[in-house]
Amino acid sequence: MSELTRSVEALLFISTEPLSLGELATLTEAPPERIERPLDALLDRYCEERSGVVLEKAAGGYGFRASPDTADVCARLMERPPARGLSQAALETLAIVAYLSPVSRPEIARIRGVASDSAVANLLERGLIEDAGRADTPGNPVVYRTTTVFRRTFGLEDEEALPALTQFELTESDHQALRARLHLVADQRAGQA
Amino acid sequence: MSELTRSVEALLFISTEPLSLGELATLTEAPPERIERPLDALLDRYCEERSGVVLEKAAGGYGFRASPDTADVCARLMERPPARGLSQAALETLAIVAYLSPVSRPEIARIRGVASDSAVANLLERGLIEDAGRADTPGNPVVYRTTTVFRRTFGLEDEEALPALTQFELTESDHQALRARLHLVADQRAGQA
Amino acid sequence: MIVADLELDLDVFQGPFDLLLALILREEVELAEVPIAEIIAAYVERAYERGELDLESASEFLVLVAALLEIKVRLLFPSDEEIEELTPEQAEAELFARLIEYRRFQGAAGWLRDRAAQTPRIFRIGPAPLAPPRPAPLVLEFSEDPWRLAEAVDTLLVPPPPIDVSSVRRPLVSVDVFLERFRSILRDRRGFAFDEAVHGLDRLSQAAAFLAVLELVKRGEVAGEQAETFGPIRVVAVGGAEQALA
Repeated sequence: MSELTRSVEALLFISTEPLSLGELATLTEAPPERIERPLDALLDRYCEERSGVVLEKAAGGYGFRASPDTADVCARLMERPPARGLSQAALETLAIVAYLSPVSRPEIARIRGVASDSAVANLLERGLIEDAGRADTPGNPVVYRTTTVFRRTFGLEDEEALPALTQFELTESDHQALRARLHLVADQRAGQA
Repeated sequence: MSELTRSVEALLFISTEPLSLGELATLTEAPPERIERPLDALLDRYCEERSGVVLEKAAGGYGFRASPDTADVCARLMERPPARGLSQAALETLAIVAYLSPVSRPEIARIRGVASDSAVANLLERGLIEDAGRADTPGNPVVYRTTTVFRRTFGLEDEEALPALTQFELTESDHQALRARLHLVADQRAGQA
Repeated sequence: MIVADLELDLDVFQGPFDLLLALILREEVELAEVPIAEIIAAYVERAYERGELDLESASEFLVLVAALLEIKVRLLFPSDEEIEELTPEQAEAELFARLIEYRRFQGAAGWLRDRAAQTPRIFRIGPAPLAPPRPAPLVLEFSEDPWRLAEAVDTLLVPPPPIDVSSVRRPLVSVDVFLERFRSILRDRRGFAFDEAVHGLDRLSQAAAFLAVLELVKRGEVAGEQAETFGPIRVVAVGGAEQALA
C-alpha cells in the first residue's frame, strides 16, 4: 500500500465528516488527480464482500460506514443506554438549568467557575435539557431549559415541584434572586482562586 | 472474513469510545471466547505494516487510530490534536492529574508552586482532563481527572498502566545535589543578612 | 540597569518587566500564575552579565518583587494556617520535601512527553461520519433523585471562607490612589517631577507611585522624560496642549 493510500485511508477513518477529493488533496498535499488511484485501491479493499467497514461516496465526499449486513449489531450499539450515570459536573449543570432556566452556557460556566461545554453536550445528548432560543445578552448565546424527559427521569410534575434549597428560600416565582446569589458567590470564589 | 469478524470491525469503527471484549460479546451476542479469533484477525489486518489505520488496545478496550507515519497528515484535520504542542506547564499539570486524580486546582498549584489555571484550561479544551465534581474542602473547588482521550492519546490500557510514581524518584546523588543547592541559597541569604 | 526594561521569557508572559506589571494591574495576567523565582533569576542573570549592581535599581526591584510576592502568597494561600512561622530548619525541610515531590511529577511529565513523541496517536474524536442516527433517548422513569439537584445548587450557594489579611503588616498601597493623584495634578499643570511627587513617601508607596506612572504611560496619558541615566524623571501629560486649548 502506497504512502499516499495509507494517508487517505487514515484521514477517512478519523474524520467525523465525509471528505471530498479536493479536501483529501489539500490535506495530503498531493494534486487531486493523484488521489484517484489511492481511492480506487481503498474502494476495492473496503467493499461489502471483503470488509465490515465499507468505503462509500456520499454527498460531500468519501466516507467509511458499517456494511449493511452489520446494521442490526450497530443499531444495538447506538441504542445502548448511556453507560454511566450522570457525572457530578453534569448533575451540577443540570441543577443550574433546572433552577434558573432559561440559562446560557456562559452563565453556567460563570456560576460553576469552570467551562461546562462537555457537561452541556452530554445533557443535550441524553435529552435532559434542550435549546430554548437565544438570550438578549451580548453575543446572543443559546439558552437551555429542562425537558419532559428530565421531569420524567426525576419524577417531577413541573418546574414548581423542584425540591427546596437549604441555603436559600425559594419563595419568588421568578428565579432572579437565586440567580443573583449564585453569581455573587461565584464571583467571591473566583476572586480567591 | 467471517460474519462475526465483520460485525466486530463495524462496531469498532462506529463506536466513539474503545470497546472491550465483553462489550463486543454482548453487542454481537456471541460468547466472549468467540470474539478472540475475530479480534486477532482484525489486529492482523490493521497493523502498521499493512494499513494506514491501526487497531490497538487502549483505554479499557480496542479502538482504531491513524498509523504513526500518517499522524502528521491526520493532525491537520483537527483543530487541536490532544498531544501536540503541550507546554511543560501543561505536561506537569497533566501528570499531577493523572497520578493524584481527583485533584483540585489549589492542590496542583501547591505542588507546582505556581497557579496552573491556564494549563488546566488548556487541558480541558483538549479533552485530556475533565471536571469530576467538587472537593469537600472549604470553597468546594472543582476536582479533575483524566479522560478516555488521555488514555488513548498516550496509549494506556487503563489507569494502572502508568509507570509507578516511585520510578521518577530522585537518586541519592540528585538528593544531595538538591540539598547542596538549597544550602548554597541559604548561606548566601545568611551572608547578606 | 533599569528594572522596567528587564526582558522576561516566562510561560505566561514574554516581554519587558514593566509591561508585565501593567498587565497584572489591569488583571490581564494572573499574578498567581507568574513564577516570581524566574523573574528574580532573570534579574540576577542580567546584573551578572553587566557586571554591576546599582543599589538604587536593585532596591526598587526588591520592593516591587516583595510586594508582588506578598500579594501572590495571599492569592495562593487564602487560609493563614498554611503560613505559620517556621524555624529555618523546618522551612528548609518543608522546601526540600516539596521540591522532591515536584521533581517526581516533572519526571512523570517527561515520561508522558516521550510517550506521545514516540508514537503519535491520532484517532477520531466524535461520531463516525455515516453512522446510523442515535435513537431518541431512553427514559427511565424516576431513576434519579431530585434532591441531588437541590444539593448541587446548595453547594454552589455556600460562600468561600474569607481571606484573612490580618497578618499583612503594612497596609497595601493602592495604585489607584496615585493614578487619581497624578491625574489631578496634570489637570492643572503640564507636568511634574516624579521625585517631588513621591518625596517623603515610604518605599512601598514610591513603588506604587511608579507603577501608577507606568500605567499612565501604557494608557498613553503621559510620557516620561529623563535627560540622563539616573537623572530626575519628569512626567508630562500627552496632548496637554490640546487639552489646555479646549
